[in-house]
Amino acid sequence: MVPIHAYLMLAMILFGIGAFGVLVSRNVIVMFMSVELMLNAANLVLIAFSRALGVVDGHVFVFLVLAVAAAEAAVGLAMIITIYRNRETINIDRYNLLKW
Amino acid sequence: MTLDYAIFLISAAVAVFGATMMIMQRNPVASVLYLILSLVAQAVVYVQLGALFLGAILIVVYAGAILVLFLFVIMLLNLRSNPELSASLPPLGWFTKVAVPVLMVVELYFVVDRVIWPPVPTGIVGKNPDFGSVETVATMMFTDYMYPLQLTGVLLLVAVVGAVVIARRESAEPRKTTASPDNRNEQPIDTVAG
Amino acid sequence: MSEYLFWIPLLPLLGFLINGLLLGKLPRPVVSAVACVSVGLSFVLSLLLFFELRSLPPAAREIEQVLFTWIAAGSFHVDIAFLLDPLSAVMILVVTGVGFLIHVYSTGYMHHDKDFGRYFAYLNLFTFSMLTLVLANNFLLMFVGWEGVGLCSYLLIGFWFHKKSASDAGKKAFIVNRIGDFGFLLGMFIIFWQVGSLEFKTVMEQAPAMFVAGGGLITAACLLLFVGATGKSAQIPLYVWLPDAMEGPTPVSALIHAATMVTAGVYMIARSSVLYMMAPDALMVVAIIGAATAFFAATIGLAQNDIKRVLAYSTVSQLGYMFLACGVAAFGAGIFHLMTHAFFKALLFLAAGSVIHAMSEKQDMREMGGLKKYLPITYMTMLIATLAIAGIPGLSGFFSKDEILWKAFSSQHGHWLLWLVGFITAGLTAFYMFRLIYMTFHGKERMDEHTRSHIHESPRSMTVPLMALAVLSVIGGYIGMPHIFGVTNYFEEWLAPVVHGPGHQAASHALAAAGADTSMEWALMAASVILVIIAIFVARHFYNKKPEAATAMAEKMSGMKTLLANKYYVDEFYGATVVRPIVNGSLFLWKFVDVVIIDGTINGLAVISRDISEVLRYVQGGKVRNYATVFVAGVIVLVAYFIFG
Amino acid sequence: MDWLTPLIFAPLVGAIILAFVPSKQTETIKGVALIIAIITFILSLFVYAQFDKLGAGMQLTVNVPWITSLGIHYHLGIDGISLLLIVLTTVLTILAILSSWRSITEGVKGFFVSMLILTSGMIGVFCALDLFLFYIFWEVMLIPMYFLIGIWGGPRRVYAAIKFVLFTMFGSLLMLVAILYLYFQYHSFAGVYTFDMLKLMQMPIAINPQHWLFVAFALAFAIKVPLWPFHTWLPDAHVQAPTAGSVILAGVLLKMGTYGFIRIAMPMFPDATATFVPYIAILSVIAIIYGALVSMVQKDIKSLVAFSSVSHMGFVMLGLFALNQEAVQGAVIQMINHGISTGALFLLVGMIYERRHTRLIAEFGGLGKVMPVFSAFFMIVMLSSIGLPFTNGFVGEFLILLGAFKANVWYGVFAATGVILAACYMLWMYQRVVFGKVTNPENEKLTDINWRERIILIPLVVLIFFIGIYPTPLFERTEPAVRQVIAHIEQTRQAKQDLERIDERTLALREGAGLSQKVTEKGVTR
Repeated sequence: MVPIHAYLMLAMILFGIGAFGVLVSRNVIVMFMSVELMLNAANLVLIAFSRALGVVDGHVFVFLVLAVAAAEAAVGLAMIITIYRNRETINIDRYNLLKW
Repeated sequence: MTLDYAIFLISAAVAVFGATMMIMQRNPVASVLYLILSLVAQAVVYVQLGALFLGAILIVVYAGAILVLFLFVIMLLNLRSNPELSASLPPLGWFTKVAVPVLMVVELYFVVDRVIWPPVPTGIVGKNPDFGSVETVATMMFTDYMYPLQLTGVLLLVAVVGAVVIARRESAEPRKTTASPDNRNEQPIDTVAG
Repeated sequence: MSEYLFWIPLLPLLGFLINGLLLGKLPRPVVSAVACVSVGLSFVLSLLLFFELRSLPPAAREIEQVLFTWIAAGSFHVDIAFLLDPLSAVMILVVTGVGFLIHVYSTGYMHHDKDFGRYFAYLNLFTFSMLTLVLANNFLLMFVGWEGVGLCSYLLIGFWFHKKSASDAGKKAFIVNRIGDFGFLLGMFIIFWQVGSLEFKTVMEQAPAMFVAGGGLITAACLLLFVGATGKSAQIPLYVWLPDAMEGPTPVSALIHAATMVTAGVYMIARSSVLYMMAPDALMVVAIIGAATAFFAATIGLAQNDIKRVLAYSTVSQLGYMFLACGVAAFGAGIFHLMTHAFFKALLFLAAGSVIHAMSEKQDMREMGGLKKYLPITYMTMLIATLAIAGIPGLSGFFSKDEILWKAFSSQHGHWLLWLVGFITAGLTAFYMFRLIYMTFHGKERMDEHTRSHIHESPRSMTVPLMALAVLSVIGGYIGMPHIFGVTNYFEEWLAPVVHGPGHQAASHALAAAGADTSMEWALMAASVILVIIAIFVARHFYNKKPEAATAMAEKMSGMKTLLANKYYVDEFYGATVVRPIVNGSLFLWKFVDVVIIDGTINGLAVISRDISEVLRYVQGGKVRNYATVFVAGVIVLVAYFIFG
Repeated sequence: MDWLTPLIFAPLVGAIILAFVPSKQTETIKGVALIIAIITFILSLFVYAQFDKLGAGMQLTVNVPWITSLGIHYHLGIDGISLLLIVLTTVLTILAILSSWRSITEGVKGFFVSMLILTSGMIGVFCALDLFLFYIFWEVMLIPMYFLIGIWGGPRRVYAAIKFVLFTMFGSLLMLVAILYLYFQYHSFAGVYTFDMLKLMQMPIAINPQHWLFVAFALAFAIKVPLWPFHTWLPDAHVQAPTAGSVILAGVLLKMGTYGFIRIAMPMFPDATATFVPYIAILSVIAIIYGALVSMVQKDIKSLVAFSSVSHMGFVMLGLFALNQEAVQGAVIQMINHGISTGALFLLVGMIYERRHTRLIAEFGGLGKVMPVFSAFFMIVMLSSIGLPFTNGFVGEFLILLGAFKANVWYGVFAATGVILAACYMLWMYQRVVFGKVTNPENEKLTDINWRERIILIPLVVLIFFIGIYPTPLFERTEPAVRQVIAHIEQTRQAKQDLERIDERTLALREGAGLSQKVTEKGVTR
């Protein structure tokens, strides 16, 4: 019997690492992957609770989140390619055209 | 210390390790590989929680498709480790960027810690082998969650179209014209219309 | 006949419009014809109306013509309306008569000027304004004329505007007059405030009921009106513009700055005699200012070398006499002197113009002398005028000046000191006028050869007006002979219905009838005649017989002479105490208050908000990670709120 | 028949038509703009003819619901005051367009489109009877003016334009807040939402909020007037603006401020008006003297005229706040006069600027010799500006001074010094520009004004003398309107005072009773 606490702690740590990655990384692709990691951390919580409560609804949500993540990855990567074409860098700090 | 617990701890450790290494890598390809490692470890946890179907999906779709897409892009752009990307942050920026996630984790810990969770069974349980099976999930998905599923489909479709539109080159014509300021404004309108 | 009244001012206006709008398109003869004929017709009309007025019984001598409503707002209502009564009748005759002569004279004098048309346009405009001034039936319309003549004076003084001194003088005249007008305006306000009307008849009728006699309000109103008069009539402290006004063409000096415009102040006070009679304090101020100006200007006149400037100071001095008369409530005497002065001073100026014309535009008397034989007509006429202004018995100036002196002595508002000042001034007047005559026409010829070769008597168009004015200067006085000669003072009787002295008519009659105290009047008259004759001989001694004596005198009193020659440094004083501080103060207001304080405050606000934005813009640094950091921090705070809050 | 709507929107429609003319065809653009301006002018003459000069209250009103859910109506109407200002606007628009004929070479289309939109906005402000509509037109004016200064202006145009907009925006935001307050206040008073000025005027407002509301409106209007010390945008804006911009700015836009006072601030907040009379009157007197003194030492003709505007508008404000028939009518006339005289002055300055490309007084001198006709016009306009009798300036100034004197002797006395100072700065400037010898060789080859320029100036000169000699038509038309405004203020204040008097009396009675009690107590103790 693994207490639900443990799963939550794991999800929490993964989420934190993901957030840290988003904030610290200059590499857009790594940032992107960190976001994916955060999504998966959330998925983990959903599945853990689903198990704890004995209902499968959580699984459906995870499935949907995966779909959204896929869509996001597709669009996001397309954007990265386009921007890279113009700016020739994947350094997020150089993407500052909207700066005042 | 049951077997369950042991499996959990090992896979958790691997997941955290993979995640940490992912953000530490200078080479994006390595990052992707570490993320795959982390995801596989997470899939183990899924299975342990009875989500057999989702565990499979996680590996097949996520690790297999999405992260391969990442790899494609990295290779397409021919990205290498770039010193500019790994330059250290100024102290204040570093501090805030560490402090904020740490604070968040601490805060989440408080959330998790405060609540007394019901002592419910977790781990691989043989009581209800159907739980989390393809059948149960599918039944739920195509009955109760019909509309969200359809909408997700639409979303995916839009994402595909969007990705195509965004990633397409602005024009087949030589760069000279695209560089001229007049055309640059008008071009996207044409592409959308086209 | 009376319905033609408005044509009197309108004719010169038409002349102005024709000459002004068709400027540069009409040949000279047409221009001068239009100008002279319009004023001439106006004079004829004035004469006709004068006789019509005379045919009426004395109490009903009043012709009024309302043209249309000018300004009507709230309780304020003013018409464009003309009033012909004995007082304005005298004035229009003087203005159109002398004006006509001067127009004729100008056709000769200005003959060579290329701005001939503009000159006559201005001159006609002036005549129109002056006639409006004297014919107005209310204070406001009078003010129109008042400002109008000021404008024309400005335009005509600065007629040769390419000369800086001329345009400066014009500007000075206008601004100083404006200061006076400021007083006039405020005076009008008080009158309207108390009486509720600005129409002369209403004001004069209502004033005794609306004002407390001798009270503060009426005194203030009268003094403010008098401020206006000091501006227009060049009295202390606002006389400074008149001497400078001599920059204008000489006929202009004759018309505006001797005969007509400058006497407007006297006319105005006579017009408001009812008000002044209610304010004895104001009357006293008028008398003192008048006497002081008369004396003060006469002393400056002693030391001037420019022929026109001598005449200018003489004008100021004579105007002082008129105010002295008004101040002792002898309004009739003031107007009488106004009229005679118009004749002889116009003549003096025109003759001086003739001299200047002959001297190739030189005005310095030190370069003249011995002109008698070159300019016989000018000399004769000028001599007559000089005798008249000096007050030699039998000429017009004698009667009017003597009346003023006697009134200053005898009137209940008078004082022997006022008489004494007037008396001394009479001597000074005779002295400086004969100094002028001797320096100009007698003695050695001091001009250079070139000028001498060009000396010539003026053309007919100039000498005929001189002669006409000379005749008027001689006979003009006989219509107002004092009672002690045993004749009726026609002039005083004529004015009696309009100007209200302290029942002076009755008093004089009583005096004359009693024959009791006439000895005093005779004595004073004799004293002044003797003084004048002495003064003439002194002048003759210094400036004709022994010019070296004059120089010796001058050296002995060099301090005095410098002081006088520099006009007591009044211009400099005004410059230092009024003009400089205002200009510097304005610069301070602009450069410091406006730019530094007000704009500084506002720009300061702008700078502060910009600086705040400078700091805040780093938040918007375009770095996605920073945004994300802030976003996550926000989430933390929100979650914290839900957990711990 | 709705006359006002076509009048307001004719220029706007014209601007839209103009937008379709190819921008290369500058002559066509100018022609079309001129024709539209003339059509607008003719429409305004129709309105003038339709106007019943004896009728009090608003005429030619249009009132249709516009945004019903918010109680906003398309409510137009004019009285004598707005009528005159409308005609002034249409006249000045024609002249401004004519004056830009040669001087605008870049961006011709944009310029004339801006001018026409501006005209629509101005006429709209004068017609609007719904505060919401008023506010919209008020802001609509701002934008084209911003472009006129910012694009076609002088070297520091951007600074001037931004300053102008910031000042005005600051004021209008306060006004917006006040308008919204009124709107909600009216709802709690009458149960319906409305922006209708005439209805809002009927609403009693407690004295304290009234003060605040008045201050908000007054600031918005005072900045526009501009009243000292809110005037510093004016010299910059005038100096940098193109001639047409200056003419419209001085001729019409400044009147918006004073119009706002007489149409909104004063009748809506009568008590606050009474409270603030001394402050505003003193500021006006300061403006009169200050503006005159500062303009005396200006080196640039345009900024001299700009500061003289401060002085003249000070007269208008003083007249309005003297609160008697004479002064207010004088002030209304003075608004028109100032539009004519100062407009003409700016046109004249523009004419020499076109020739010499400088406006510094020191650069000129002796123009009387080379440009006699110009000098004559300049003289007439200058005299009207310093208020010589029989020119328009005198009529207004005299009535204002008279009324101010009636209201408070000292206002009259100090304001009258402005008359002297006006002569000082104007004559001095005129002397330096026109008199003297031609010292600057560049001035020798100047050409006198041509027929187009004469046609621009002649109507103004005619108006100068017409209003100066026979102002009755103007007085007749403004008289009922002014009477009504003053009566409204008086009535409202009277009613309130009566109430207060009753309160005071009861209070006094009560106090008196208390006092007598005390006395008796004392008596007892003694």
